[in-house]
Amino acid sequence: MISARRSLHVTARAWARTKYTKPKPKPKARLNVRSPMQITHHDNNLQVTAPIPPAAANITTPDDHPLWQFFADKKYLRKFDELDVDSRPWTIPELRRKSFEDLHSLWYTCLKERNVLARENHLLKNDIGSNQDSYETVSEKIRTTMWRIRHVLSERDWAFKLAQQEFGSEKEVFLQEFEAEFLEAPTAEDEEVFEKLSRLQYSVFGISEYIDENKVDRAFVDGMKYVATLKLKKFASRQKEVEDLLQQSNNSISDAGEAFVLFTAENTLESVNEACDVIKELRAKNSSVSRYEELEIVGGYVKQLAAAQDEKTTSA
Amino acid sequence: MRPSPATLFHESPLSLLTRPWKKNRDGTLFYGVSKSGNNRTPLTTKQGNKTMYKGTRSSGIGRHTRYGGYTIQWDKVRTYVTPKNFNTELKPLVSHNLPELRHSFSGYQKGALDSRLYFEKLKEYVKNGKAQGEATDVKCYVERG
Amino acid sequence: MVAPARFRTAQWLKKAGFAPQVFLFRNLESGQVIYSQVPVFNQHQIDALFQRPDWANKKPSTRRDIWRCMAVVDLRSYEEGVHVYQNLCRLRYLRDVTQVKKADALRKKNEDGHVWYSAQYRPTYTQEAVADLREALSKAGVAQGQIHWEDRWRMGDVEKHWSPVLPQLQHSVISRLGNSAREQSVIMRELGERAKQEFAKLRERENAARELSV
Amino acid sequence: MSGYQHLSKAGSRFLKQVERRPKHLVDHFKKFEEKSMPSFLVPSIPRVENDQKFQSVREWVFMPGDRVVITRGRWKGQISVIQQHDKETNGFILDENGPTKTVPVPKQFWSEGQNSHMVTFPIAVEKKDLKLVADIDDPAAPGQTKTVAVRDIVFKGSYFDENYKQRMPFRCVSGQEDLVIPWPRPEPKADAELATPAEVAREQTFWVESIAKNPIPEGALLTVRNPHSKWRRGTLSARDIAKLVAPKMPLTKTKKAYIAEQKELAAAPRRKLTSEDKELIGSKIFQHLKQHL
Repeated sequence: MISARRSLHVTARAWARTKYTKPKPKPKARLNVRSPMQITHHDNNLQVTAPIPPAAANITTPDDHPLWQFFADKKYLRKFDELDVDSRPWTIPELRRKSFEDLHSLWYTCLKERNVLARENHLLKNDIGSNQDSYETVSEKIRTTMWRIRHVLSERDWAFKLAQQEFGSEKEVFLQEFEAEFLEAPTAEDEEVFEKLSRLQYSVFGISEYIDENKVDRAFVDGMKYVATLKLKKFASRQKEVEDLLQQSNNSISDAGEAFVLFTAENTLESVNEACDVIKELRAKNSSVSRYEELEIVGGYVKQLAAAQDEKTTSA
Repeated sequence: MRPSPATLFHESPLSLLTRPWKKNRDGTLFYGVSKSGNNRTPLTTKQGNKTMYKGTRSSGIGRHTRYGGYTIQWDKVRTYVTPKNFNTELKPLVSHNLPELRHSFSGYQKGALDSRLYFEKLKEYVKNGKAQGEATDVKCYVERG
Repeated sequence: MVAPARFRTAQWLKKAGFAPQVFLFRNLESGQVIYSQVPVFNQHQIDALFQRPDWANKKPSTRRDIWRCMAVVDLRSYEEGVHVYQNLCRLRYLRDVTQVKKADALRKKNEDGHVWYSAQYRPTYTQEAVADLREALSKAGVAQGQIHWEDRWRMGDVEKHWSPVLPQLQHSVISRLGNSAREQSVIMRELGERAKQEFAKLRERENAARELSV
Repeated sequence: MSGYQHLSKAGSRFLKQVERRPKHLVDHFKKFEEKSMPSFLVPSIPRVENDQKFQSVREWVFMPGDRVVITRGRWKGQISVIQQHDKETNGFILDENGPTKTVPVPKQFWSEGQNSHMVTFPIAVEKKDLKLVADIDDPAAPGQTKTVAVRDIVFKGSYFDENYKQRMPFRCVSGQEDLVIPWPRPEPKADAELATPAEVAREQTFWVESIAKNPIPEGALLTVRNPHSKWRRGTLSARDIAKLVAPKMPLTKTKKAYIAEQKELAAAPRRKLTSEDKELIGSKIFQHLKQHL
């Protein structure tokens, strides 16, 4: 339905217009015309031209580009006679003699070489369409090396764990044997013997020569006491005061503080003597470390010592 | 006309060259054994019904969030640790001019895992430190393990 | 930043704070190229630039991760920029609609007679865009200007293709230090800022010259 | 041509099935293979299966560099030197004095510089058709040597060979076992590209250093061994065993009574045979025999 109002509005005008009614005159051209916002237009002489191919010559590849690690001698594909067919994989006994770091490096070297070979093999099979297995044979040899590395590491771990389990009963004998040998050695061999001692403290108690590498635990404290006692025993035969102290302390050092003093003392008669004096002072003061707080206190000492050493090295 | 001698028929160069009579579609000679294959191969990721999941062993490093995001859990992401002191002298294979080393474990029942052997080695280490073993000599081919 | 949904005039661009630049984006999947007046694009441009889609030239989606900036053209004035953009769009129209046969004859074909492709990728589209850019610049009478390419490879042989036609045009490469794909918007904004400064300097110099001459 | 077979193991099970041919079809396949194979690819002696290929020196008997005489066929009596082993056929390929064959080769297999279809190949000879040739001291003319062919060879003992870098058996003449024919010296070859130099390979860098600290960093162990492997079974504790073993069933009343009775019987003192009992038994038997005999 058309609304009455609107229809009247339109129709009234329509009815009013006849062919004699004059059209309205055109408005005059305005003077203040705004210039058009858009003045440019595309050119009409545009031509469709041939595509411009990219140029590889524009790019220079640096010699140390990481992707070169996937190529042997920067060659696209090695020829079969350039491949290494004579060499053999590493044997397990040979790998057993290599440190973890070496085995780790060797693993990565193998992995990189296998990447190169896999790339070449893929090109050969996929691009050239050959069914030669030359690259794969070399790759398999390297794979043999790789599983052997894993085997050796696993074996090393098992051997360590089994030995650790059985060491409980062997430990006493082991240490006694060492002690006998250690005390028997003449004064001339002191340096050598103390090197042995430092190896022993790592091998049995896990105490590293470098103080900041250590983590203070029960084994560390026990080892420290053992080493302190051994040191006292070693120098007891040479100086009366040291022997006295040894006898006073019942032939073994059981206080962690005293042990730490002796442990950190240098392996000479004078410094051990000094350490003995310090211990005597401590005893006079009646200050001792309780067995329950040993670990924390020794941990604190070790930290202090490490910090002091750090300062020394940085200042030097 | 005399027939060609039957004995020489198969020996003529032409017949020898065209001996396999099976041909590929484009007319070149087919030297293989069989032209038919089989389709009984393992399923791919695209096959199977809706319950079939066959991953690529590459995902599962995080969780999907609501709204379609994904949070990566970095402890699940593979990390490759390279050695600190990379020994570049070691190559993947060993020279063929070096005899293969063998280890003998006579007297040690469990071989390389024997604890007595371990203690023995430990004692040697304490005594001698890092001394080169017998097999460091290139000519040695048997060593105690 | 939201891309304008229609054509923008030089004045608008100036007022809105854009630099006198033209942007080219390429599709990583298919190799198709979008031209834009601003450093972003939207469906409007895709509709305008792909007027005859078919199986070999599908209308691409606006997925942001598959579009990468291919080139940024710095021009000396906003009018030039708009002109070059118009030329580029017109050339695309010529290739797709009016002169299909001529454009098709120039393309590399595979053994089946189709435009050469590998999976979804047709390298010819990107190469055509480079050729069109050269044509658009030369016909618009742009003597000086600078093109920032995404890499050296894409521009083609400068001696052979660019120097004879546009000897004074400068080519440079957008820095690819760091994760340039992720930082693309930042890099483009920086380029825009630099272009605006250049433009301001140029205006100053022109004004100074005019004053001197007056 | 594009292949991705080397990247995936898809279908490898079935390829293995194809390779494992049923026994009754082996001959059939062989015949078909011979028929379809172009003559230049057909070996002069039959190919051998993988498990029958020679592996050790003892099986090969002759090594490259040995002088041998051919004892059968067209080249009978010819002395030549072994160039290489043909591992496909367990045969020996000899130098230019050995047997050859001339066959046509289609153009697609031509090598560079070839301009004729006919090509001459050396062909492999079987072990049984060869005899070793050696120079031994001539008993007739002392101080001089004579060349002989050895009919049979036996292996005795072994030694470490510096040339082969491995243990090799002594190669003796059968029947005169003090006569040892030395192995030929292989041509020395320099180390190849991927080979670690001998000194570096043999340098010791690991020592058992500690029983308190693991020689392997903890983080590395996970890549060496999978602790959650399905093949790795834990050890059973006494508690686990108790849980797994079925409990003993309680005894029924009858059984209990029976066991108690048995115990009582066992506990009761045993009757001993006294002399009176023996007397009684003796008399009973006597009575019985008396009645019946």
